[in-house]
Formats: sequence, C-alpha cells, structure tokens
Amino acid sequence: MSIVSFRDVSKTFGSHPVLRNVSLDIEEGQVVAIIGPSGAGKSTLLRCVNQLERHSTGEILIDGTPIGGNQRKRDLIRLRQTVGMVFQSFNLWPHLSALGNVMEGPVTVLKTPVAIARQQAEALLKQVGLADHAAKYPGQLSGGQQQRVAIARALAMKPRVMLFDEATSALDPEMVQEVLRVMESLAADGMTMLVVTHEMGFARKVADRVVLMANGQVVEEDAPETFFTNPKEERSRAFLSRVLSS
Amino acid sequence: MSIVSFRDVSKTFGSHPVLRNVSLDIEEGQVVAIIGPSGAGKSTLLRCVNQLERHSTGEILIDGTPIGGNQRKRDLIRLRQTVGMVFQSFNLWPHLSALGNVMEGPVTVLKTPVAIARQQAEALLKQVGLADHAAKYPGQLSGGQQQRVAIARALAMKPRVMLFDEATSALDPEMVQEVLRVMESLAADGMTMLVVTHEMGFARKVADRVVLMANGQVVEEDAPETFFTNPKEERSRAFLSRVLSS
Amino acid sequence: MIDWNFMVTYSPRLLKACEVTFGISVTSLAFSTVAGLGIALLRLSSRRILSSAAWIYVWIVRGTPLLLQLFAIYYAMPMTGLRLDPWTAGILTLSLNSSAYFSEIFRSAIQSIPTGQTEAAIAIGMGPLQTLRRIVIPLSLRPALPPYVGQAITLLKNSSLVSIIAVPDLMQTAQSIYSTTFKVVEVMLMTGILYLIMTSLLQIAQTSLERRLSYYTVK
Amino acid sequence: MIDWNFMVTYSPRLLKACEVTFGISVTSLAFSTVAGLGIALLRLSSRRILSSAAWIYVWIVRGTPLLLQLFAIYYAMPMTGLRLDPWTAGILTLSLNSSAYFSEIFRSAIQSIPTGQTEAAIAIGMGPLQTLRRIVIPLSLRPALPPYVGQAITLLKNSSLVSIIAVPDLMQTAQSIYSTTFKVVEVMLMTGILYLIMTSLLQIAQTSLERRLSYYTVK
Amino acid sequence: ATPTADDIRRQGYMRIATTGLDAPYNYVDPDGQVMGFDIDWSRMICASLGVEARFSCLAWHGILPGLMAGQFDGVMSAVRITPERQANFAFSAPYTTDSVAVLVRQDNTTIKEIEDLKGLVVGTASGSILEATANEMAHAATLRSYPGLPDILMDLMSGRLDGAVVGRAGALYAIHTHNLPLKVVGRAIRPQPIAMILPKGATDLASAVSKAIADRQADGQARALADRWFKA
Ligand SMILES: Nc1ncnc2c1ncn2[C@@H]1O[C@H](COP(=O)(O)OP(=O)(O)OP(=O)(O)O)[C@@H](O)[C@H]1O
Ligand SMILES: Nc1ncnc2c1ncn2[C@@H]1O[C@H](COP(=O)(O)OP(=O)(O)OP(=O)(O)O)[C@@H](O)[C@H]1O
Ligand SMILES: [Mg+2]
Ligand SMILES: [Mg+2]
Repeated sequence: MSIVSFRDVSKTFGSHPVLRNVSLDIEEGQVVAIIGPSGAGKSTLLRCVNQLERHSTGEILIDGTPIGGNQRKRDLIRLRQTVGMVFQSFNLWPHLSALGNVMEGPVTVLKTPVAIARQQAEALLKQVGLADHAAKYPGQLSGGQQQRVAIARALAMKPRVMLFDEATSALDPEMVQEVLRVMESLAADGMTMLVVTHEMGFARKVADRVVLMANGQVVEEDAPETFFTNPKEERSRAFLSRVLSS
Repeated sequence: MSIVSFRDVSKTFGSHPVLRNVSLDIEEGQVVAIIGPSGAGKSTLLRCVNQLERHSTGEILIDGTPIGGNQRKRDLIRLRQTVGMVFQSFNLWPHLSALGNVMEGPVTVLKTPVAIARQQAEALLKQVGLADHAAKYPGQLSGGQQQRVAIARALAMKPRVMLFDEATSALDPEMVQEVLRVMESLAADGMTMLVVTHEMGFARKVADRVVLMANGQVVEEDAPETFFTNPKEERSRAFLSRVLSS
Repeated sequence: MIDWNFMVTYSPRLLKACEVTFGISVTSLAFSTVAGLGIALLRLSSRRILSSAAWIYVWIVRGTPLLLQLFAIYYAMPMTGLRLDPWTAGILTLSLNSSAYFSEIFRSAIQSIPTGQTEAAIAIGMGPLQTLRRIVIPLSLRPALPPYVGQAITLLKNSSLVSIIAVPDLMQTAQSIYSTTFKVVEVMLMTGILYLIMTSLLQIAQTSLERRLSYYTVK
Repeated sequence: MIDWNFMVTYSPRLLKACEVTFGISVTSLAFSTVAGLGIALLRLSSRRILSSAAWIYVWIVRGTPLLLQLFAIYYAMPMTGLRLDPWTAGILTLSLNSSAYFSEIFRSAIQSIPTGQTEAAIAIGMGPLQTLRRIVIPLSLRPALPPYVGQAITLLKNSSLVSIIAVPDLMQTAQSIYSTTFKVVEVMLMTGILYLIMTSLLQIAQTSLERRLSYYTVK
Repeated sequence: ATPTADDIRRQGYMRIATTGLDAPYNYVDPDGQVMGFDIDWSRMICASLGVEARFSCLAWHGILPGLMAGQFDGVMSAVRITPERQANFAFSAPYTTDSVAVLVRQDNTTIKEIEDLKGLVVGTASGSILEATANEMAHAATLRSYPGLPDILMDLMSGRLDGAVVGRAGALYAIHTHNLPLKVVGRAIRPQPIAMILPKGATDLASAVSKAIADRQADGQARALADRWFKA
C-alpha cells in the first residue's frame, strides 16, 4: 500500500483553481521529485499533505487514513506528526537554540522526557553535521546550517514521510551542496521523500520518480532516466530546455 | 580614470577582519563579476562602495572623489546617488506600487516633477518588461518581477555604477533568466556594473573581468576566459571545482 | 425609570463640556504624537547620550502621576517666572505625559521594520529625514496603530484630570451635575455615550486604516 | 523650604497606601494580561462571530470612562443580586478595562510574527495551544513589551480611581494629606517618588527583558 | 430596604461616609485616623443610638451614589440641606450651620463684599452650593470651578484668581492653621443648615438621629464641640 495517495485532489483559492484533479501515489521508501514552472501548484500540493492548506475536493490518504475534511482536530494533529516538512525559508524558531529547535517537537508534542529528547537531538544534529553548533541560535548560523537544523527538527518527530519545499533555493551554491548531501543520505537510509526542487542534478541522481506539474496538473510522471533523456510530453520538453540552459 | 577605485581598503567588525587591504579599479563601462565562497567579504565590499558599511582604513574613490570617512553628510548622500544597488532580497517598499517604488527616488531625492518622474518610471518598467504591472504592489508580484522592479528603481536615479549583490540567488531558475536578461542588456548599453554572483554562466558570458575573493582578500583578478579555463591560483581552482560540480 | 426630560435639559451643558474635552485632547494628541516620534528617534539614536537622555525622560514621565506633573507645571513653573493659563498648562502637561507613552509605541514599531527597507532608502540617496518620512513612518504605521489608538483614548480620558485646575471637562461636568441632581444613572449614561462617540472616531479610523494598510501582511 | 519633619511624619501613611495601590494593580495586571491575550485571540479568530464580539468588547470598553464602568459594576450589579465588596469590584473593573487595551497590544504583536513561524509549529504537529504557548507568545514578547509596560503603568495610575468606592489608595491618601496640610510640594514629592519606585520595577524589567530578547533582532 | 433605627441597633454599628478632605469638619491625621467636627458629632450620635461609628473615606463623587446604593447608612461630610437633596434623601435635624464667604489675598483692599467680585477672575468649588451662589451673586468675568478648597487656595495665592467664593468655616480654619496670606471679607452669605444625610425614606432613622442631636444640643456637649473646632 502506498504511504501517501492523492485521489482526484483539487484545490481552489477563491475562484482560482490551483490543483486540478491530481492523483498520485507515493510508495514507502520512494523519493519523488516534483518539478515544474513557478505557480504550477507544487507548494500547494505539498502543503495539502499535512493540511497547512485544505484541499477543496478529492481525498488525500496517509498510510491509508484520509487526512483533512471534517476530521476531528485531534486526529488531524496526530496524522500530521507522521509527516515532516522542510521549508524554503527554514522557519527556524529564533528564540530557541539549534538544539532547542530540534528538541521542541519531541518534548512538547510527543512528551518525550527532556533528557532523552536531548540525546536524540544531539544525535540528529551530529547526523546532519552540526554537532558543534548545537548551542547556537538561528541568527548565528549560515543559511545552509539553518536548513540542516530544520531537517533535524523534522526528523526528530520520526516521521514516515518527509516533504521538502525548495529546501535549497534560498542557499548559496556551496551551501546547497551541504544540504543536498544530507538529503541524499536520508534517501539512502530509506526515508520516503516528496521533494519539490529546482536542482535537476539532484532529481536525476536521487529520485526514484520525477513528477512534472504545470497549471495545477500532473503533466508527466516518470523514472528520472526516461524523464530527462526522453520526456513524453511537449510541455516537459519545453520546461527542461528552459531550465537546463541556465 | 576609473570610476570606482579601492585603495588598500580594510574593514573589521569588532576584532574580526572582513576586508584586508583590497585594491581594485573599475573602469567606466566595465562589468566586473565578484565571486568567492560564503563569508569571503563580497557583500561587505559592495556595501562599502555606497557606505552602507563604513570601511575602517584605506580609501574608496567614486569618479575620483573619496567617499566615507569624515565626509560631510550632505556630500556623502550626493555621492551615493551616483551608485545604484540591487539587493539579494529585493527590498522593495511594500507600501508603494511598482511604479511608486521606481518614482520614489526621483521625486523625493532628485525633486523631479511628478509627471516627468512618472513618464521616466513607466519607460524604465517597460525596459525591464513590466509595463503591464506598474500598478501592482510588491506583494502581488513574483520574485523575478520584484527584482526587475528593484533594478528599475535603481536605474531611475541615473546612476553611473550599478551594484548587484546576488541579485538572482533568491529566485527560481526560470525567474533567474528574466533578471539575467535585463542585466545583460544593461551591460550591453554600457552601464558600469559590479556584480556579486554565483551564476558562473553569467560571469563567463557577460563580465569583462572576474574577481575571486576569499577570506577578505582579492585572490585572483582575470578576464573570464582565462579565469574559467586556466586559473592562476590554487584557491581559484578549488573554488571552481566545487561550484561547477553542482 | 429613566428620566428622559432630565437628559434633554442637561444635554446642552454636557455637549459644551465635550468641546472642552475634545479640544484639549485633539491638541494634546497632535503635540504628543510629534514629540513621541522625536523621543522614539532619540531613543534609537546610536549616540549614547541621546538615547540615555530619552530613556530617562520616558522613565520619569511614565513613572510619575499625571497630577504631579500638572501641579509641577501649573503651580511650580510660576516660581521660574513663567505663569501659564490653565488651558496651556493642561495641554502642555498632557502632551508631555503622553509623548513618553507614544515614544515607546513608536520605537517598538520602528524596530519591527526589516533593516533592508531602510537600507534600500539610504542606497537610493535619501537623507535621514526623507527615509523617516517616506519609508519608516509609513511602514511602522500598521504595527503602531492598535496600541497608538489605545493610548490616544487614554489621553482623552486623562484630559479630565485637567479639571483640577479649573477647566471643566466632560467628566467634571458630569460629576457636577449628578452631585447636585443625583441622577447618577442618567448622567453616566449620557456621559458614557458622549465618550463612546468621541472615542469611536478614533477606533473606527483605526479599523479602516488597518484594512487599508493590509499590503503590509501580504508577504 | 522643604519640611523634612513633615515628610517623616506622613511617610508611614503613604507607604501603607502604596500597599493598596500595588496590591490592586498587580492583581488586576495579572487578570487583565490573561484576559487581554484571550480577547486578542478571539479577535484574530477566523470565526466571524468571535472576532466581531471581541471587536465590540474592545470598542465599548476602550470607549467608555473607567468611572462609568466602576459604577456599573459596583452599584448596578447588586440589582442582579450580585453584591461585590469594594476591593473585588475595583479589581474586576480595572481588569476588564485594561484587558481591552492589552488585547490590542497583543494582537498587533501577534500579527507581526511571520506566518512561517506558526506554520513550522503546525507542521511539526503542535496543537493550537502548544503553538500559542511555545511559539506565538515568546515571539510576540519583544514587540509587545514597550507598549505593554506603558499600559501596565497606566493601570497602576488608574487604580487610584478605585478610591471613589472607598479603597483609599496612594493618590487619594496624598490628596487627603495635602487638603489638610497644604504641603503640596512635600506631598507631591513623596508621592511622585513612591510612584516612580513602583513603576521602575516595571520599566527596569522592560529594559532588561528587551536586552535578553535581542535574538529577535538578529535576522 | 431602607434601614430603621432598630436595624442599626441590631447591626451594632452605623456605616458613615465622609470625604476626609474638608477640615475642620472632617480630615485624616498623620496616623490615618479620621478626625474633625463631623467625626466627633458622628460618635456622639452613634453613642446615643448605642452603636459604634464606622467611617469610610471616599471622594465626594462616590459618596452619594454609594448612599443611594445602600453602601452606607449615613453621610457626615458638611452636607448642606438643599431642596434637591431633600427630594432624593432623608435628612436629620441640622447640627450646625455654615455660610458662604469671600476669600481674597491679605493685601487686597478693593474687595469688601461678594458684589465687588464683579468682572474679576473668581474661583469656587464645583458641583456645590458655592458654585450656584457664585453664579448668582458674584457676576465674575471668569468663574473657575475647582474640585476642592486646596486647589482654590493655591491658585488664589499664585495670583491667577482675584477672589474666591468658599465655605466660611473651612476657609477660616485653613487660614488660621496654616497661616496663609489670605483673609475672609464681607458678610455671612446664605447661611445654610448642615445635617446628616441618610438614604431616601429612612425617616425613622432620621428622627432617631435628630433626637440624639437635640439631646446633645440640650446638654451643652454641642456647644463644647463647636468651641473646640471653630474657635478661630
Ligand atoms: N494564499 C493564496 N491565496 C491565493 N492564491 C494563492 C495562495 N497561495 C498560492 N496561490 C496561487 O496558487 C498558485 C500555485 O501556487 P504554488 O505556490 O503552489 O506554486 P508553486 O508551484 O509552488 O510555485 P513556485 O515555484 O513559485 O513556488 C499560484 O498561482 C499562486 O498565486
Ligand atoms: N554586521 C556584522 N557584524 C559582524 N560580522 C559581520 C557582519 N556582517 C558580516 N559579518 C561577517 O563578515 C564576513 C563577510 O561577510 P559578507 O556578508 O561580506 O560575506 P559574503 O562574501 O557576502 O558571503 P555570502 O556569500 O554568504 O553572502 C562574514 O564572516 C560575516 O560573518
Ligand atoms: Mg512553491
Ligand atoms: Mg553576501
């Protein structure tokens, strides 16, 4: 059974349709790269998975359970905890240290004892290469370091799926590498990942599947090799030629 | 005579040296690309040109006139007007429309009559391809559109030099193209430009000279062809190999 | 129960008192807004002496009762040769007093503006005053507005203290009427409505301005 | 000039009155801070009825004089069968009154928090109350602090109105002393110093908290 | 439920409100004890009723609403009997009288009677008999109403006022006690009886209080009290 399924999902803002009948299945352990032009609805798709944005019609299932709709608030919150999200703009909490940011979820939400949460958080910071920066505040970290803390923060909740929304596009090229390396090693460890990205190199190398969105619809869905060398759709070819030229 | 000259410029934040004895001359009509790793001091160098940051020692000359130091406030402000700056984060003023952002400098600073300033602003917005978006507020524009408004805003002051600090690094790939195209056409029109960038393609294609900074110093200064194919310094080679791999 | 005739009889006198309250308040509001902005800027100055002086001003003015300030200005100033009439003394005191509160509201709002906004103004060649007028003030309007209106309302209410130096304002007049006629309910009702009308001007202006300044929340 | 003996004689009485002022103020401050936060959240609610109700509450409470509210609670409530003693009525009135002003200060501060901050909390699985307690409140502390302390000081000064229903506070006691002794200078000096001491606790706390919350300005 | 004399006796004390701002009638001494002519009278009256007197000090603007709302049993605060008040409250028999007086600076020689205030700047206390008297008789160019006597005295001494229309006993007491450079001039204007004011309809209690007052006037204690407080 797939761990995230979209079944005929649509979403409108006012009268403006942003997602149109999207159906998509993500299997456990898969890395799916979502690419497409600006305004295609990629962020909205991701934000519907953990219901930061409510979808208008259709169904989104997480591990078989539908999320959103008239669901009880408590169930929604529980389901959300199985999904980790990393934002383009990091959104670290400035009043907490790197360690504090990572511990926050386990301690507040999961009621993990502080001592244990601290150990786990330290291990996670080590995993993303920031063992030495645990005590620093977000304001004292570079962009790449902040984004890695944000990844550790999401991982601390032991999510079954991770969502990345352009996790590297606010970063300098050198920092992009740091973050992509962490994401690659997550993928290698078998984490299910839904990655909105403009890093075609990363999509090609790491993703199991590439999804091209345009205009609120899934235009093409393919293995990366096929997609990058021999796209089926005209729209895909147009997109690739524009992006790869830069 | 060169239009911007750094003569032995140093800058420290507290006890932390950020620029060390930088000497550099930019000739009229030249496009100089400044590249280098994060923390090298590229932004600080640019910000010293219009004294958003004061340098500690050395001299910076704009068209032969030294800027900063114990200069009278009024002279400093006058000199600043000859330098236009475009920021990584756009920094458009959210309470003014695109047109309002572009008109603000001429009307407030240069005391241009509103009717004339409006005509000029409309012409500039047309030049950056935004004739249809003049009435929109920054919050209603995409990143690429915002950055082009920011360029128009700087151009409206008829500067002799334009400074770009990673003007494209907060943008999606498709939007990057829009902005780079505007910058290229500026260069083609003979504008003097100092461009901090991570777009190696752009540096190679448009710049007359490439300057690599590291650790607060100028490591290498070269024509782009030489720099990218046959860098003199070890440090340059290391930087290029890391950046071009992504 | 409620004596409507009474209310009709006394409303002209209360309305007249409203003019006093409104006049003093609006004048003081104008002065103290300007002064408050000035003090906020001093407080934000990088010069240590200026910001400390502003801190001390705010500390003492917020820290002591309005009545004391009024007495100091009205009764103690004549010793220095400057004799103020009650109106001037009242407006001066209220303005000084409120300016300290406003300055803290403005300072907080100005500090919430991203530095990039002012850097863009400086980079384009604006001087400090131009930056203030064209960028800093418009951008701090939205976050300053709700506490500003609260403080302006407090000023309006505080203006009744000025009656202690013989300027009969709305509240003083109301007290004077009910302590001779004993129609506490009627007087309080009328007075409450009159205050509500005066403050509604401010509160409705606040709500509609907030709506118009919503560009600020579009991020 | 200044009669020091007099000041020594009367200081115990003034100090005692300080206790009243301080007690009423601190209690009301605690209640109205909590209530103000609640009202701010209602005002920010996406449910139209809740936010309108909060708007109306703020409109009326800020719009009418404290004296009227005090009379309504102290003299009119007994008609509904609930008779409050002066202390309770005073604290209740001051708390209700200040809560409206605080709510606007809090609302403004909460609205200045970037949405990404709360989205990150929601995404990690926090409920609304956890998000409030762990993220929204800590982050709105810095911008709310200067106007909050201003309003807290206003509350402390306003507490003197409670003397109208027989709880003699510091200001009432001061007036009582100078009306029999005519030592205006001495009484006002002492009273001013006592108020300054009480408010300094708040103002010094503000300055040091602001310094500690400076992570917020590191962007 | 207006209290009767029996209710008060059963209660064991009488709740009496006063401003404490009106020496020599009522004021508060350095220890916080309320003192004065009204206070001594209250104690005598309550002693006659066989109850204890319990005092509350509060601003005048809070006193009458409090009495109407049943927060007190009576008010002893130099309250003058007026028709408006009689329509809304019960009064005991008067225990003294006071009149309106004109107050000027000591060096003033031109103002001798209230009529001489015509066209001048005059102060008075707001919301009282004094304000009405000043309005009707002084014909001032500017009439300023102050909340209390101290504010009037200060502004008179500061020179902002030419004269003031005030209560005679309070003014004399203040000048005498504090040696102020002021003087009371002219005739005693509109002498007015002063009495305890009680909740509307409390006629039974009022007559019990009136009887106590009459007894003390008969046995000479009233005289002694007046000598003590008004010998100036
Ligand atoms: N809160 C909103 N209200 C109205 N329209 C919105 C809102 N959020 C997004 N949209 C619109 O929905 C469309 C899809 O937006 P979305 O952010 O999902 O695109 P995207 O594919 O992530 O683009 P990008 O690459 O620029 O991030 C856009 O046209 C956008 O203007
Ligand atoms: N206001 C400041 N106070 C203290 N140190 C600063 C300040 N601004 C910059 N620095 C330090 O100066 C050094 C150079 O910064 P600068 O921003 O100029 O680098 P950069 O080359 O532009 O890097 P990037 O590519 O990351 O933008 C860095 O080590 C930075 O930490
Ligand atoms: Mg997006
Ligand atoms: Mg930089």
